[in-house]
Amino acid sequence: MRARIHLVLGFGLVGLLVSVILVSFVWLPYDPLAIDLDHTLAPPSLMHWFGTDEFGRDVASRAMLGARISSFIALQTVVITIVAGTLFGLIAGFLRGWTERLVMTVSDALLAFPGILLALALIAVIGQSRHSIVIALGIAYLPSVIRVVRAATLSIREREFIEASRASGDGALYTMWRHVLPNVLPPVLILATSLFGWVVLSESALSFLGVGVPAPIPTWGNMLSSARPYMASASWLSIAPGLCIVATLLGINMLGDALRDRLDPREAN
Amino acid sequence: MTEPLLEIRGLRIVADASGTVLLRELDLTLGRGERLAIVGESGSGKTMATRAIPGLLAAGVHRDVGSIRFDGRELTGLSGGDLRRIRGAGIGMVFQEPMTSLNPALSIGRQLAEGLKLHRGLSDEEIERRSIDMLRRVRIADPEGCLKRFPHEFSGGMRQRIMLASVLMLEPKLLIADEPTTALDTLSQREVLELMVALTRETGTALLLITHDLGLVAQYTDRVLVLEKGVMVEEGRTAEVLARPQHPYTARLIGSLPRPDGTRSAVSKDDNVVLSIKAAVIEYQGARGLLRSSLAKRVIDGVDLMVREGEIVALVGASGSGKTTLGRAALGLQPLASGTVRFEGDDIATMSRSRRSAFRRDAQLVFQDPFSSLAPHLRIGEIVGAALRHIPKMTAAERRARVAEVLGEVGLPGYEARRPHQMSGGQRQRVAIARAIASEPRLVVADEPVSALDLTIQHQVIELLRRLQRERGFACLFITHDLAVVEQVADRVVVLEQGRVIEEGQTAAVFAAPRRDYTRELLAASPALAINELASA
Amino acid sequence: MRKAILALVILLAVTVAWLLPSQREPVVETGTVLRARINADIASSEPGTKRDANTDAVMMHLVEGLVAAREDGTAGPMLASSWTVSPDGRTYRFKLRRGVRFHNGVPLTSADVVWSFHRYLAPGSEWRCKPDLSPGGIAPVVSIKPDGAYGVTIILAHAAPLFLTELARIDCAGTGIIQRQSVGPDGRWRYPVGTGPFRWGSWHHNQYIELLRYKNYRSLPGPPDGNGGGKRALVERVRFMDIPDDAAASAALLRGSVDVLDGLAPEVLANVSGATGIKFTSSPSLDFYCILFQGRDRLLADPRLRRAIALSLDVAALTRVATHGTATPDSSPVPAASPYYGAVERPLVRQNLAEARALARAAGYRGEPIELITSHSPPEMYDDAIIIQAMAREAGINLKIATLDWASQLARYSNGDYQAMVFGFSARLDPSLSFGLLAGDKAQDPRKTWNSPAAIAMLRQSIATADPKARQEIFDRLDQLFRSDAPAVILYNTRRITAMRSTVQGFRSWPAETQRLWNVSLGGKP
Amino acid sequence: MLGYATKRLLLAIPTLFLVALIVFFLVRLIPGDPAQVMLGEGASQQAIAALHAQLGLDKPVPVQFVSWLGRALTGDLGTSSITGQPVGALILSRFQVTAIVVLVSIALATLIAIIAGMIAAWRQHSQIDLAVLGAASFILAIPSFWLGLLLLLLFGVTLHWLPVVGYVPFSESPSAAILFLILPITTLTISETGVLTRMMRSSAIDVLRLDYVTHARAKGLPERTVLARHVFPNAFAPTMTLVGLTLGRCFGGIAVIETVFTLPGLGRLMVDSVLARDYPVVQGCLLFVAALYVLVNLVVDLLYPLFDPRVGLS
Repeated sequence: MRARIHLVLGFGLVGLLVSVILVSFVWLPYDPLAIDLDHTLAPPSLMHWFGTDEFGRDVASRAMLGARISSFIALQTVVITIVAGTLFGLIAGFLRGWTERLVMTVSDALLAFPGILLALALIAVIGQSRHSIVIALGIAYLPSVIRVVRAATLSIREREFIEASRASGDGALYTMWRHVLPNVLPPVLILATSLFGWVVLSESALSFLGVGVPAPIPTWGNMLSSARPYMASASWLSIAPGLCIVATLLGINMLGDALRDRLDPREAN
Repeated sequence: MTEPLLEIRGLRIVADASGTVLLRELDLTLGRGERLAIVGESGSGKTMATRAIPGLLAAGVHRDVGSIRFDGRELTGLSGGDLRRIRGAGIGMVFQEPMTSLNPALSIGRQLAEGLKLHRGLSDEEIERRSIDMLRRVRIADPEGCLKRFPHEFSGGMRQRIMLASVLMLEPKLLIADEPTTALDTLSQREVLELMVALTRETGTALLLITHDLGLVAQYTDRVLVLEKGVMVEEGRTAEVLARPQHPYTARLIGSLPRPDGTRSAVSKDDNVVLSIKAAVIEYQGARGLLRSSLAKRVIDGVDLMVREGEIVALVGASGSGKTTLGRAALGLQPLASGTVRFEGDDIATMSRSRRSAFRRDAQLVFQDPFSSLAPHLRIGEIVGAALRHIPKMTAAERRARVAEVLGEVGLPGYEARRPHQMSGGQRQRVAIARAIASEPRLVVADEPVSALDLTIQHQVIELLRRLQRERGFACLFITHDLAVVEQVADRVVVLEQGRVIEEGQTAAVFAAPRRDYTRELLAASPALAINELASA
Repeated sequence: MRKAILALVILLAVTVAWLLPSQREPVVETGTVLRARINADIASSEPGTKRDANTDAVMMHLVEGLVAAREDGTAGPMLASSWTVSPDGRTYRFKLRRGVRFHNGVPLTSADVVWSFHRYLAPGSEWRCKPDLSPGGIAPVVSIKPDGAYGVTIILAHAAPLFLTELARIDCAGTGIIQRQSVGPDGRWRYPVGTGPFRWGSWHHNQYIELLRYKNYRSLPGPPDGNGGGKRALVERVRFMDIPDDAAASAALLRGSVDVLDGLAPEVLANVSGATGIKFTSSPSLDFYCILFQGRDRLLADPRLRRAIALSLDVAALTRVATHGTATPDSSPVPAASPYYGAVERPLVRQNLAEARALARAAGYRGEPIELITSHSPPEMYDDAIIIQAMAREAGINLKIATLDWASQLARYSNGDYQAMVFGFSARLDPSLSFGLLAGDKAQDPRKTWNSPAAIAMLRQSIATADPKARQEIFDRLDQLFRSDAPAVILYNTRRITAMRSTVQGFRSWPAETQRLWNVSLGGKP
Repeated sequence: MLGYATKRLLLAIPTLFLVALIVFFLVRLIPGDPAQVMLGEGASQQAIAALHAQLGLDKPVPVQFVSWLGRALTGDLGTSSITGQPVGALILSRFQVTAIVVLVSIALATLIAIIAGMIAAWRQHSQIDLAVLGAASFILAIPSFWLGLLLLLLFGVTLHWLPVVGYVPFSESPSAAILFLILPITTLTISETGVLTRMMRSSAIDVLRLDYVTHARAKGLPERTVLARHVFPNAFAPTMTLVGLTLGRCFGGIAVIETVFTLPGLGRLMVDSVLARDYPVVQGCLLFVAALYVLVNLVVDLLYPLFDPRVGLS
């Protein structure tokens, strides 16, 4: 019963996000980049659903465009991290020996870094752009994917069908590809949903520290951080992007829960 | 006649969500000190019936209707507090899985004391004295030390005995034992059961034994009740029911007990030898510490073993005797410290690459756990065809034909598209066997292939293995701890104890006159054999 | 269960106990304390060496030079009551004031002046103005000799009308004269012993620095004038509190734990403006914010494109929004507050989109992206870039904003590695120095954007002439050439706002951007 | 116990060395020269070059690394190239702020997670379970600093109960200091409770299914005791590892919350020193945080047998 509610809510919210993104390709209430210095900091109205920002730009249009940019950044990061993390985690968990020690030492070293700091330093080196954010956050979250994949590989590695496959003469690579990888996917898929959330949150944190996606391209993160000085005088500026983040992440989390119920036997009674 | 200790009338148990009836109108009476067995295959509702008594049904099911009178009181109407006072003091329970029956985070002493402190309010010294006394009676070495140690430091058999101690210390009027020894090997199984019967007889405690093993029923219970898919099909004195079963299901149950089979044709000495192991020694390195590694432990200590074409050799021993390790060594999956393993005359350690890949095809392994040995994400057709991948000149069409043929032979025609989780334990084990014989191996090592299955299905799988071996003539090394199965399937038997072969010979000869006492103990501990004598008497 | 909670509580208690007691002694509050704010801890206590705007402000309370900057930026008397300049402009004879004592009671003599100058010009010294007063600089000093107990003669390699302005430069601590005891016996620097109205108190890193009233300070007669004139300490102690975050500083002022908030960030003006018990003063600053163009860039080499960008901007609207109405729009490198800001410098460049488009097309510009670099420090620069990009887009000019952190932007500026950049220069007291920031030979100094030989010649001439009317005429011609060449687009001069509690009396802000806490008292109701 | 601890510390050395290596070279790759940043835009080229040399930045990088690491091993992390303060003292003073906030928050979050997680698992698939899971998912969806801003807006600006920004060190007045810490601690507690609750709930579900829980009930023990004595210790063990990881992550990672509430914490120090290219401070901080991360995980592993004796200190 619970799984169904999570599924419905999850699909609802994610569906809303996807439709907003699709619409943003075709139509936006206003040009998100056009400034109007005579109507700065206008409160929400029929003309401007979420009001205007400090440059008179329409917050609603920027939130819609921001949805597309933030989601694409998160998607790209998740794909890169999952692919690289699975590769390394698989090798570490299956081959063990010095490869495992090498991969785990490097990943522990990266994990010892506070994620946001590592990203900040990497962005400062590569320069601020959407791609640098994707690379920086990718590296920052790589260790957590490696950890999950290695743990899953270790438990699968002990299963008898792996021994059967090796006994029938399959090579290590073939066994990893044919038998271990498909069984590692469920936990990785569940991790991917929470990873999407973490990346959106991290991008907004980086914007807050001044190194997020550069202006004037809107992301929820940089809209939220540029709203900080006007907390008292124009509070709606921070409400709109905040709500978008919460709605999207709630939807993604719910989907993650539903996925976990279906894939993870423990949850089903 | 005094009022019976336990009287269940019209008990019906229903699943919350679907409303399906899991147990239909069960009637059961149990006198004081009487011993009743509830027999049925998995899914017959036998566990649920007993869990309902103290009101400990798992989540998702509930008692729909029916009365449970215990010691003169109707339990179904009792408040939580009153019911709790009866649990432990009035009704004791022992469970199946020794590994999780004791709380790993608490010391044995504290877990033993819990019940007594709650129900009897005795002083700590008094409780400790009783605990030590009880532990000594269940034959635990160093009872004082045992109080401070933790469950993970004991073997399965010892843990079940500790659990027995903790339950019987409260001298309950009724002991419910839910498959207490299924997870143990035959030796410790016999010890635990005999202890349970002795102790309950002393305190006059009634015993409700739940099992799917008719052998235990014959040896240890007065009356028996047979359940099939939630319905009581038969009930009566054990001897009468076993000798003259009224209901066809009971008859089938008794029929599937393994019995010696006269049709084994003696295999002549000169048939060629498929597998020959000479003076094999296998060592396990202790945990490799950072600074020093503990001394290596010898698991196999100088074993000679031969298996001829068309012969089934049973390798028998208690758990920890090294029989699985030897099985793996026979297939080259376990390196030897010294000694040789020859397959059709070639030493597998020094084989050339091509000869080795041929060896991989000609020697196959059947695993014990049907749920872990089949790749969950593949279809049955792919699993069975996996070994054929290495046969060079075989086209895809030939492979598909071979898979279909083999699946037909194991009684699963057209199952190629199914997935493992859609199949029962018995069917999966058939798939495992199909996978093994797909590449027409010369040697099949079966490592406890049936011990995880129910009795009736066990019987069918063994029959299948014997039929396939007769038709294809491969040599088979059959590893098991269950002597009844050995008698049904093996030509020769090799008994292994602590890594050494202590007895070997034709099955009938060894069973008739076992030379070594360890073998004698094994034979005595096997319940199924006892019933055969009973039935044939 | 109990075990777990127990473990957690013990762990917590141990660490909190370890963190609580701190080494610092309790703070004793005696007498009136005037609390001001600096946005970062001072860089060092050695005048004019490792410093920033905050350090300069604190130093001006402790040490005084021979001359000091007046309100209009020119150099007036301080420790030197008068001086004569030789006809060839190379020899300066200073007469010292009598009866002036250092904080440790030792009387000021010419020996102290000579010792201080030699220490500033010593080989190992990091004094900021040393390059200007060394060979190759604008006023190279050849010799400094005492002339009796109260006379000092300084000889330069060549005439330098700006020599006194150089001595009075605030970022060189006004060439403050210090007593030998400022340095320990082993030659290591201890703390400044000067002649200012306040003397050195205590420095709590990252917390605050406290100066104490110097009771027998000998003030010049008459009203205060810039860093000179009549100065008196009217409070027992002055405490400069280190509060990095602007929002935090404005909240501290509202809560009454800060008395004077100098250099209020325009962004948080809204938080403070309506509050009761708070008053403001402000003064235009001699700094300027601009867009720098890299003349060597393929596109921006053509002045027509640069002028097109200038014409696409409505500088007045940009200034109003970006600085929340606090700054003064200005199209000339000469700051609006400078005495030389005349009729030629006053007119703003009017936005003319049609002409801008025409000029751009004439320059062969077809919408190629031009990178406009900016950063968040100060936040207004980020807002400038967004408005400039949006306005330029109206004229068909495609600017791509690149937001860097301050250190990276400074690096790109220093090696000229940019196409266009929003940049701000701190206050320069003299227009020559302002023009000097832009005009110069790119080969020698990549930071210069105006490579025109004519402009460089005029700039050198403006430095060499002393007569104000002649300099005004040079600055007018420079301004005209600047507007046609358009090596940069000037945007605005900021206005420095100071917010304070109504109990604070006598605070005056001035274009040199440093807060002066002498002649300031905490009179009247608390 | 001691042998195990030393073994773990020895194993951590390669990780810490790698961290030091990564930090040292990563920071130097960032454009912008510390000397330039300090002297500002007006400074002359010679002055910048002089300061550059004085900071020892002109020596080849490997030489700088060896000298820095050599001194770091003896405990001397050098001095900040901007304020000249010893880095060690700077880190400790700023760490005090971060430590108080992180420790109190994580302790509270763990407590809430234990209670909520156990109840939800005990009544799996009931209304309470749904509510707990829903709340956890909701909390996980909120950016921590937006939560901080909202709390600031509500309690600081509108209700005036709590100071809006600023920080008073404990040394000056503990009572005032606590006022400033309430909002940051609330923010961190809420944002960390989500993950811990889900973890506690899922491990409690596993334990509730095992025989010894039914065995405890069969002994007649009241539900309260069954949950506290039998379910909790076994369910808390995996959650404790997660608490260790969270502690390690938060000690270095609450720069964002510190920015919102203008707390002079370690996170804030790291962000500022990276932006100001203050190499010694950046290196010192990251090494300190990495060492702390290793230490916290070691402590958690040492505490582990307290809950799960099976895990001997191999």
